[in-house]
Amino acid sequence: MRNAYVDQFPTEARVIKAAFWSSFIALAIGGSLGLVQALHRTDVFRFLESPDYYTVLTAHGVLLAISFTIFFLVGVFTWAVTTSLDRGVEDIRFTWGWYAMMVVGTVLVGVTIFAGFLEEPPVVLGSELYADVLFTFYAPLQAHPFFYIGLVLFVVGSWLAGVDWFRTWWAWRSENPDERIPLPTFMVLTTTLFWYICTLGVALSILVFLLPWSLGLVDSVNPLLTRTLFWYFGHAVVYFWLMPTYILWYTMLPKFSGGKLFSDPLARVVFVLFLLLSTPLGIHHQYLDPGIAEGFKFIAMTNTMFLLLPSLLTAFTVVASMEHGARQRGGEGYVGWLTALPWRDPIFTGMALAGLMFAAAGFSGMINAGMNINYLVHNTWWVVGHFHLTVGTAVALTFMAAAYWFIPQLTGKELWNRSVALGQVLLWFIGMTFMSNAMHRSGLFGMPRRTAEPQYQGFEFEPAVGTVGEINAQVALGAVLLTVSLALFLLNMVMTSFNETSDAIPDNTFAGTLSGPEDSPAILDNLALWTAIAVVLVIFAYTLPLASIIDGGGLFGSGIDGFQLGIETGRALVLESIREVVP
Amino acid sequence: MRISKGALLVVIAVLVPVIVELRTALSWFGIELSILESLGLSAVLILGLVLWAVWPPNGDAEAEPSSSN
Amino acid sequence: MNIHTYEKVWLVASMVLIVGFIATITYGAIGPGIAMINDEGGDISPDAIADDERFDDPGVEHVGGNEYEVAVIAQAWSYSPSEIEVPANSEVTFYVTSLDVTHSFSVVGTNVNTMVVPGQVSEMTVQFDETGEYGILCNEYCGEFHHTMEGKLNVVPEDEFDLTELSVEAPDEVAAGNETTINATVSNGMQTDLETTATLEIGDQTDERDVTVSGDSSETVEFPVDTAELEPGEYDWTVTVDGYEETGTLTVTDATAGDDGGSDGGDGDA
Amino acid sequence: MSSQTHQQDSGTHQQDPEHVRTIGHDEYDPIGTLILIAIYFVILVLLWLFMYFVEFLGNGPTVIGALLTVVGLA
Repeated sequence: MRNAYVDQFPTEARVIKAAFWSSFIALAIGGSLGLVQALHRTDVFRFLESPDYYTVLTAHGVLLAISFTIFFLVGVFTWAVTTSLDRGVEDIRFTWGWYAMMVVGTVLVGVTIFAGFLEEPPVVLGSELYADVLFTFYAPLQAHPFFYIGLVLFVVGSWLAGVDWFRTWWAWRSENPDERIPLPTFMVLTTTLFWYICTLGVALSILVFLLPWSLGLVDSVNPLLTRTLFWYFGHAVVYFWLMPTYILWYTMLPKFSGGKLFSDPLARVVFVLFLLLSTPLGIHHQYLDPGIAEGFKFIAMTNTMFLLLPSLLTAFTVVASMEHGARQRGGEGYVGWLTALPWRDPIFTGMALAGLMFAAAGFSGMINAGMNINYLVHNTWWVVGHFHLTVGTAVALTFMAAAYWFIPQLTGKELWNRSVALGQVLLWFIGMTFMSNAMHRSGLFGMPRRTAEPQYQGFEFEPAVGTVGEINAQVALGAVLLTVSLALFLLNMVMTSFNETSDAIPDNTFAGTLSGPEDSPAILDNLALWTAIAVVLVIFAYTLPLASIIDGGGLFGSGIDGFQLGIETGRALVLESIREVVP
Repeated sequence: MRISKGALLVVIAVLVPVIVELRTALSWFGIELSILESLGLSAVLILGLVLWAVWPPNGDAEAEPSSSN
Repeated sequence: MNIHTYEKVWLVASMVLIVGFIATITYGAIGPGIAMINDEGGDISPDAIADDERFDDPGVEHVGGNEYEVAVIAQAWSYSPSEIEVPANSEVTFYVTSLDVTHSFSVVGTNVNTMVVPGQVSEMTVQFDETGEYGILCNEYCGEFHHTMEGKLNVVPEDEFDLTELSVEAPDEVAAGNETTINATVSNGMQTDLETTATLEIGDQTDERDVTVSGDSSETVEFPVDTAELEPGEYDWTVTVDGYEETGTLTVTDATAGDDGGSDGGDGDA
Repeated sequence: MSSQTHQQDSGTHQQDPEHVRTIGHDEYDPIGTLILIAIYFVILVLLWLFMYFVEFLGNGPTVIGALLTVVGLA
């Protein structure tokens, strides 16, 4: 008797499948744009005008960092809650409702961004569709109101998803008043709580300042304030998309390794730490911003550094769980047990390699967290190398590997080709090694991020080792390998959906634990307490900086007009400006 | 086979960052490898690895003791 | 709670790592004295940049001793000034602000790097011990031609550096036989006195005058030009001060042709 | 205890065929993990020192504080 997820929760399986496919579509578009960028920047192949590069870059950032990750996340979280509580959602129409809201938001944002390719974008609400403002939409760069409205819809959709998970848990709790929260649900709930805390910042930034400003209701904003509110959200969001990865590493990877999760209590501690510390550290993205005192930056650094702790603990727990599996599979020796792991399994191998890359990302993240060393790496390609290891590999590769398990669970169809899947995850790992390594290295000699043509007229970059040409070649090679890997992944997904349903689908289970919840203090499950402490920490970290920013520049700034640089500005002006720079 | 085919593939994949970084690391000791040289080096390393992996475990006394068997 | 011994060891090691990182950063702030960009630059409305005394005349200013101030205005897609020159062994404080969107001011290959947010002034002090030529680039996206935004920073040897400016006022034409003057104004941006020589060359004549310009002021040197020795025609002149050069052309017109030619025209060959 | 049953499932009847022994909490000694993580620790420390003292401090000029000026003048 088959007992896959689709057999247990057929209605929920359809929503999750829809969320996953939304995520894959975002990945397909966003990922292909990545190749365009890599080839353009390195001057290997340019078929776009450089101004259009920024349209591509905006779409790449938004589709991958927001749509791909969060659509997959809501799928994983819905799976985790329903599976671990062993009950469906309270009202499936509500579930479809938040999913639809997120789709509408994404489409609105996507259309506004891609209008950037048109010679004459359509005029809506009195202005042309425009959103060449990148993923961070720093004012005074001003997007069309649709861009902001779309983002708000997407985020509110994710809030409602959180409500859905909480409702399911509340219903379960009233029937099981004395039980510990099952680990996967615990992880989902803590993550959702810090998502509520952190998205408040960006919601405020958009609804109070940027949207009225783009509609012409107010005529100025304080760029430092909206920027600070963005980063109040902007770092926590990286933990938001990292958490489903952690959930998969904690609750699935031990099972795929053939073992059990090493410690349930420490897993809970880790997620509590993320709830507490994810938000009050966003200022570490603003180490080089004027208008923020050094003391506030130092506090943000301390919080950031202490947030290394849950990730370092995760490294231990996850590796120990894998080792447990390896030894149960007959592994021996100090390191020889590694060979006993199921390396032929693309799901295991993908997740394990993603974890390995995350260890490397941990190191570059430690550099990024350091306050004064930020002068070296800020806004260079180093940072891009870093987050292609985190969201681009730890998260994306884990998601792709997990999809090889989830899609059969959700459809009852067997994976089309496991060997192709294994090749795909390996190719991603190799491609990312080349690309990210070169990005990190070039950041150290000052190569900037976010630029269409990092080839300057007045000076040359001076790498300590090798040449800029080699760096470019590595990036281009890496990007091509990644694109091939992405294509193989999508092929596998599409072909799988053409398969017949099969009875050989494994049961829908997650990993058991060596040291279970009975070993962990009950206070860990007191979500209200941890949320209260998290809010207090946020108030400590942000009240004074925000007060001083508002005190200095005013709530709405003064005389800050919106800019859409390039649309109105004629070529003549541009050339003049270039000539000024290059004597 | 001393290790599974999957494991061999993974080891080769993990070798890639090692080789890429080795070039940078060596240059700090004054050893500058050209791209061709590092390609050659990686070919030798991978070939060695494959040979080690497919060698019959009990056939060669000199070979490293296999950990899986 | 049941924590494995190894995990306790790792917990302690992790804390050591974290505290060690924070300690290293603190050392950097105290030992080598690395300071972060902070709120000391103050606020400024983009509309008021031209009225601000730091930015009304962007560029390098001498404060005294080996201290200099450089005001830079960033805008899409250039810096003004686009080329900055400072001496080695100097301590330079940069003030950077933006007229439009967010930019950065990043000196390539160094740790001199700041965001430039409209409404704010980024203030940073840098010690330049050695000479060098650096590129400056904007590493924050600022519109369609963001990638063209660049500048230069040249750190020149101390003895080659000055803030001397030369401007020359000279008539375009003069009637032969009349006297005129070419006025060279030497301004000294340094706080110290400048002792130098101004030289005028016109035709085959050379006139040299010593001039002393006190700190942060200017002096005008008058070079009388006696056209008695010049035939009518065009004469190129050059004023040089400390390697700065201004050139122009003086036309000596025939006195008889002119309507006011009172004196006899020298050789009187016309 | 619905979740418990799920967890038990994974441990019992859905074992993969290469499962050769069951190791409980008390017998399990994650020495391999300790070794790997110790190597990671050493790499982190060495790379941090290299990045901070060679790459960063060697990449001068660097922004210094007004504080230093005051000290210098005093």
